[in-house]
Amino acid sequence: MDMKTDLGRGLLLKNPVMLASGTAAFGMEFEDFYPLEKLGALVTKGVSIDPIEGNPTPRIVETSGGMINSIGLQNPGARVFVEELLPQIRKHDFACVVNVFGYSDEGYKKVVEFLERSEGIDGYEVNISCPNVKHGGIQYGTNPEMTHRLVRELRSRTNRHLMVKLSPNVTDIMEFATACEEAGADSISLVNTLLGMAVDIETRRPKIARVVGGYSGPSIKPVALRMVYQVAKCVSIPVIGIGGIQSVKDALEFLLVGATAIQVGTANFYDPGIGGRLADELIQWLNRHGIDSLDDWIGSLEV
Amino acid sequence: MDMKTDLGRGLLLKNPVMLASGTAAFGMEFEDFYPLEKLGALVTKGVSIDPIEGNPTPRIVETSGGMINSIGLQNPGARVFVEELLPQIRKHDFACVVNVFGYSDEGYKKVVEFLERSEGIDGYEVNISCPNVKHGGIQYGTNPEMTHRLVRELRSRTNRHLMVKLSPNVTDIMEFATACEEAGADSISLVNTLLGMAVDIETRRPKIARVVGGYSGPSIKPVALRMVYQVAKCVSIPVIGIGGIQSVKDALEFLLVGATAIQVGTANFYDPGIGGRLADELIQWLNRHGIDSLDDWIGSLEV
Amino acid sequence: MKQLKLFLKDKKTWFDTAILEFLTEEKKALAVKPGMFFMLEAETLLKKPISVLDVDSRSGSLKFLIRRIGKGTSFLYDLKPGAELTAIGPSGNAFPDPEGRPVLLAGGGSGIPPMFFLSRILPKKTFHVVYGGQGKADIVPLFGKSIPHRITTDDGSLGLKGTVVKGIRKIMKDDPQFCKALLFSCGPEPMVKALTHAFPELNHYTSLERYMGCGFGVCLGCVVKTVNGIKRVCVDGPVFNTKDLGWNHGHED
Amino acid sequence: MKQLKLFLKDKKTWFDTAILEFLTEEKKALAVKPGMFFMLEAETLLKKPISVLDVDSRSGSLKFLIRRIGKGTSFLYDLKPGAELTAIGPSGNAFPDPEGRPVLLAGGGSGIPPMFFLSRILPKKTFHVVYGGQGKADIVPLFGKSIPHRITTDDGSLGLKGTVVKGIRKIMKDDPQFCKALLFSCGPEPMVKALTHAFPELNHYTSLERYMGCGFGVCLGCVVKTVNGIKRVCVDGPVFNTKDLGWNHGHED
Ligand SMILES: Cc1cc2nc3c(=O)[nH]c(=O)nc-3n(C[C@H](O)[C@H](O)[C@H](O)COP(=O)(O)OP(=O)(O)OC[C@H]3O[C@@H](n4cnc5c(N)ncnc54)[C@H](O)[C@@H]3O)c2cc1C
Ligand SMILES: Cc1cc2nc3c(=O)[nH]c(=O)nc-3n(C[C@H](O)[C@H](O)[C@H](O)COP(=O)(O)OP(=O)(O)OC[C@H]3O[C@@H](n4cnc5c(N)ncnc54)[C@H](O)[C@@H]3O)c2cc1C
Ligand SMILES: Cc1cc2nc3c(=O)[nH]c(=O)nc-3n(C[C@H](O)[C@H](O)[C@H](O)COP(=O)(O)O)c2cc1C
Ligand SMILES: Cc1cc2nc3c(=O)[nH]c(=O)nc-3n(C[C@H](O)[C@H](O)[C@H](O)COP(=O)(O)O)c2cc1C
Ligand code: FES
Ligand code: FES
Repeated sequence: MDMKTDLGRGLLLKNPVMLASGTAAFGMEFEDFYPLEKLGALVTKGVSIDPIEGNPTPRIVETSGGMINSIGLQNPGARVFVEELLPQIRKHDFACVVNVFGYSDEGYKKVVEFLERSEGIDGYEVNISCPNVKHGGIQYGTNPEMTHRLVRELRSRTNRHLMVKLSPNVTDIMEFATACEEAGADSISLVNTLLGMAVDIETRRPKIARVVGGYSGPSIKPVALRMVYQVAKCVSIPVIGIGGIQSVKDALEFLLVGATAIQVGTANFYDPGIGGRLADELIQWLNRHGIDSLDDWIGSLEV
Repeated sequence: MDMKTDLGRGLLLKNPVMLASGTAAFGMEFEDFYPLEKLGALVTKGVSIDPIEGNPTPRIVETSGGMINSIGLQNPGARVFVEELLPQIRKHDFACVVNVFGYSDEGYKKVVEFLERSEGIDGYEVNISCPNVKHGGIQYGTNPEMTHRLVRELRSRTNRHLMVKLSPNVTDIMEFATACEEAGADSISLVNTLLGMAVDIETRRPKIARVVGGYSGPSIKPVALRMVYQVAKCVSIPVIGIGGIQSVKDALEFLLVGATAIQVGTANFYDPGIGGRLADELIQWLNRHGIDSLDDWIGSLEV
Repeated sequence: MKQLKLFLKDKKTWFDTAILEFLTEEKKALAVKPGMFFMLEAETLLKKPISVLDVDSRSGSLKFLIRRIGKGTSFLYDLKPGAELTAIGPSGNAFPDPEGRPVLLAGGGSGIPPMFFLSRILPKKTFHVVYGGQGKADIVPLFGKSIPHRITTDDGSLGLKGTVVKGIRKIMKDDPQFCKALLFSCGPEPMVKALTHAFPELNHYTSLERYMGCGFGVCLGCVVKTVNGIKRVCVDGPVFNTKDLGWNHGHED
Repeated sequence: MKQLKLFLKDKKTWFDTAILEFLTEEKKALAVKPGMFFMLEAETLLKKPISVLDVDSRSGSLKFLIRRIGKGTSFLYDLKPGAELTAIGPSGNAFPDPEGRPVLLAGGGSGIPPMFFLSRILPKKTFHVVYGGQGKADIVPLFGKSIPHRITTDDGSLGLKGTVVKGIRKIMKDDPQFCKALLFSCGPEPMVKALTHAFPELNHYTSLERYMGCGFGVCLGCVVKTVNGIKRVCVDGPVFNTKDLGWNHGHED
């Protein structure tokens, strides 16, 4: 069974299973659960040029069928990433996509320029959609012109694969996808978290310190699937499906509506073995259904 | 316990529990489950000037923690509503809010003008947010200028309570709320359904005939709660909270973040007694917690 | 229509099918007729429509036949005696009373419950059951020898090899009173359509299946086009005369 | 760290608290130390962090004490012997080895498990337990007579009336070796802060609680500010020396 999937500009994955940014840290913790080589790719926790402390706790709360987080992009900064974490990641044979983040065009450019100097990075995922940062960040993902400008700037700075991660908190996701494609993105990943909120009626207080946070998990799958379907129809670059994937069935659904690869997010927390298992189960399922290659499955929805 | 809640312009509810449009038909079916008098208000299924047949089946599918529907605004039209259904509704003592819908400004104006000639309607809920109609409909709820224009037009045609129901499928919900307030709406209800999709990997087909539909139920509550919170902070007219309410706890959460009343939607399907029960349980809960009136609870979140 | 509690008294299984016997004291629930159904709690968000297989109002017993095909029906299949369920019902119209006329009862797979229920109350000798399935495992041994019935299986592993259409032809041949019988059917749509096609001359009532949101008429999820306009399968049906159905008039559904 | 199956062998309850004894053959799980915890499946989406109460590596038994306060802990409380659970662990560092020095073990409510575990392995006479709760129902009869322990309750319904602080003062008075003991604590944050405040001179390790997303270090949901930067409670803790914690240095958490 040919499970290889080509995201373009040299990012050829051995299979379509990726771990989503912020739900797998820098990968190492999963070694206890399966050989990391099973993965198509790991997307790192978001990396910014300078370290970020993140938001106060509580940062996480479970809701019906999902969770809300407000981590606030805590990360050790690009230097520590390159010096201490990247060498660890590079011991393993899978594609390493670095999720990057800045508070301004300047911030994004800086982190990409800095990372360009290091070997062993297979591509960038540009997070223009994180809802958890107070000053800046969010407006990129909700403004198509800013998105276009930023992607063009980054495109001119790297020959590595450039994936742009979209926010679902917009009226028209296709507008953003088109802006990214036109500005030179190699692929589009979606969705990031929905903006959500939870409150405690006993204490009369919000359940997370920053009041509003990012909603993820099985509950967001219908919305994510719809957006991936819409985007896959309207752009010609590869689309990576994210949102509530917790089983091989879920992964197959995203691939069916047109995703070239998928990312597992929240499910890593409650089922840390899922990444390795999905890689196997996809092959088994396609085999059992007489489908010869992953490519035959991708986008084969009949409407 | 004073459970009365004032939505403005004469729409004074005996309690804050309403049944949401499209999830309670015209109310009669619930008589078997509880005395309809227990309700604060009923919002009817969307009524248009002419009858609408609606979409092909399957129109409904369950997903994790929610459901997707694509009914397509099936309704018998304003004439049949006024002649056959309204008299039935008026046998009961609760506020009757008529959900109205048109494919264009003209359509909305016509249905309101037609309904203005009948007694026994306590207010209108203007559905500018239904995702299930192919030609038109959706662009109102995702375009603040069109929303403003439509609401102004309707405002000049009625002295009855004018509630506008917002779509959650937008980048900035507050922009729409403000447009409605400025155009003369008396209250704002939100949210309508999220756009979602479900597919069947065995048949490789969408699970609902129209491919994309409206996602509702417990899973959308965090998104709805966030939007109600945002809107209640930014407008000074009453806000009605809708989205995934299935228990007294859920209802209290919406009221806590600033809703003046709430609507129960999908839960009516699997727990038809909920409307009557909530009215009782709200009183009991507030009593048990030493809260003297509903007003003391509404918007009392500490952030 | 009621929201009521059911208590599982007994369960029997046959391959992927379970027969559940519940107890209830709710009078309205026990006044149920063949073709009616309940919405049963099934650990899913929405309740699941399941036809009544049999009722005994004296002992307060309600029986259902469940074929496990997904999440909800698997939950019901796995229930253990002692379990308590919430249900909504009884919903739906019922098959009309044949008033003594001969009637053919054609049930396919999990469409057999209303036919079994009818066979328990119709006068002997006025009816004949045809029970079809793909193979032996689909045919639950429901009918005793005293009930005139024919089994058909696609693979011939039990009864006549073929579909219910073949079964009916056979019955008609053996007993000509059934050549002009009423036809009552319940089963997969292709089966029902095949019956309409094969016996256009018969007065044919069928119980339709639709994905249901509520089961009591408010969601409009379960509609079907008929010559009398759009109808809700849950409350205007599930039993329709096939001559009224849209599919006989060029509609998709 | 492993994803493993646990089999419920036995359960005992005491008011709102249950003691669950599971069986496992997983070596890594049985090598657990006091202060470590497992993430237990609890019918919720996210697994729930629960400290180990006791372990017997020969019989393959792992014990937990569960206080039901919400959805997940109620599910665990209601489990019946024979149930099978998925767990992730063992997670976390452990309390340091006192190496024979005297140590005070202060546990409040559902914070008692690491203290009980310690009392099972520390040399006799080197430690004294203080077990605090609001009332009698919070105090599970865990400790036999041979284990030196003091019970305190806010309402005086069992043991000393007062908090664990009072209990410790009493122990210090009775046995001066504890005046310079190590202090190990686990319980509600107000209790731990009161201890830090009352005994600033003691070398005090505490096990922190945070809402946890993963329990193995990847989500960054469970962080705490320390003098050495931001740490994850699940893998860098849960045991911290209180002098390193942000709250001693003006931070919110
Ligand atoms: C009036 C009525 C009476 C019924 N009586 C019985 C009965 O007596 N015994 C019995 O076993 N079943 C009966 N059914 C069918 C039963 O309701 C469905 O099998 C059940 O709802 C499936 O739920 P699930 O959660 O197990 O499957 P899901 O997980 O929801 O679905 C599994 C698969 O079945 C398909 N499916 C689900 N529901 C339907 C449907 N209504 N029609 C066609 N395909 C569907 C889905 O698309 C999916 O492919 C009846 C249905 C109706 C409408
Ligand atoms: C390292 C560690 C070890 C633990 N060991 C044990 C143990 O041995 N025995 C035991 O009974 N419990 C223990 N707990 C606490 C236990 O994990 C929580 O009680 C449990 O997660 C609550 O889940 P729930 O679904 O029952 O409650 P929920 O329904 O999630 O919440 C109920 C209420 O409790 C609050 N709450 C939930 N989790 C926490 C938390 N972690 N901190 C503070 N408030 C919270 C919620 O905000 C809510 O108000 C431990 C926690 C940690 C972090
Ligand atoms: C705790 C947490 C932290 C996250 N951090 C990041 C991040 O740093 N950068 C990013 O692009 N997305 C981040 N995400 C979003 C996920 O990568 C993913 O897009 C989202 O959770 C939806 O997928 P899921 O439903 O499978 O979790 C985070 C998600 C969670 C739950
Ligand atoms: C089957 C169905 C039909 C609906 N029809 C309408 C409608 O006609 N007009 C309208 O404004 N909203 C309609 N809605 C939206 C609901 O009123 C409500 O806004 C939405 O379902 C979210 O609430 P819930 O999560 O409690 O269901 C419909 C929802 C469902 C599930
Ligand atoms: S199932 Fe809701 S109207 Fe029929
Ligand atoms: S709980 Fe996820 S990092 Fe600690």
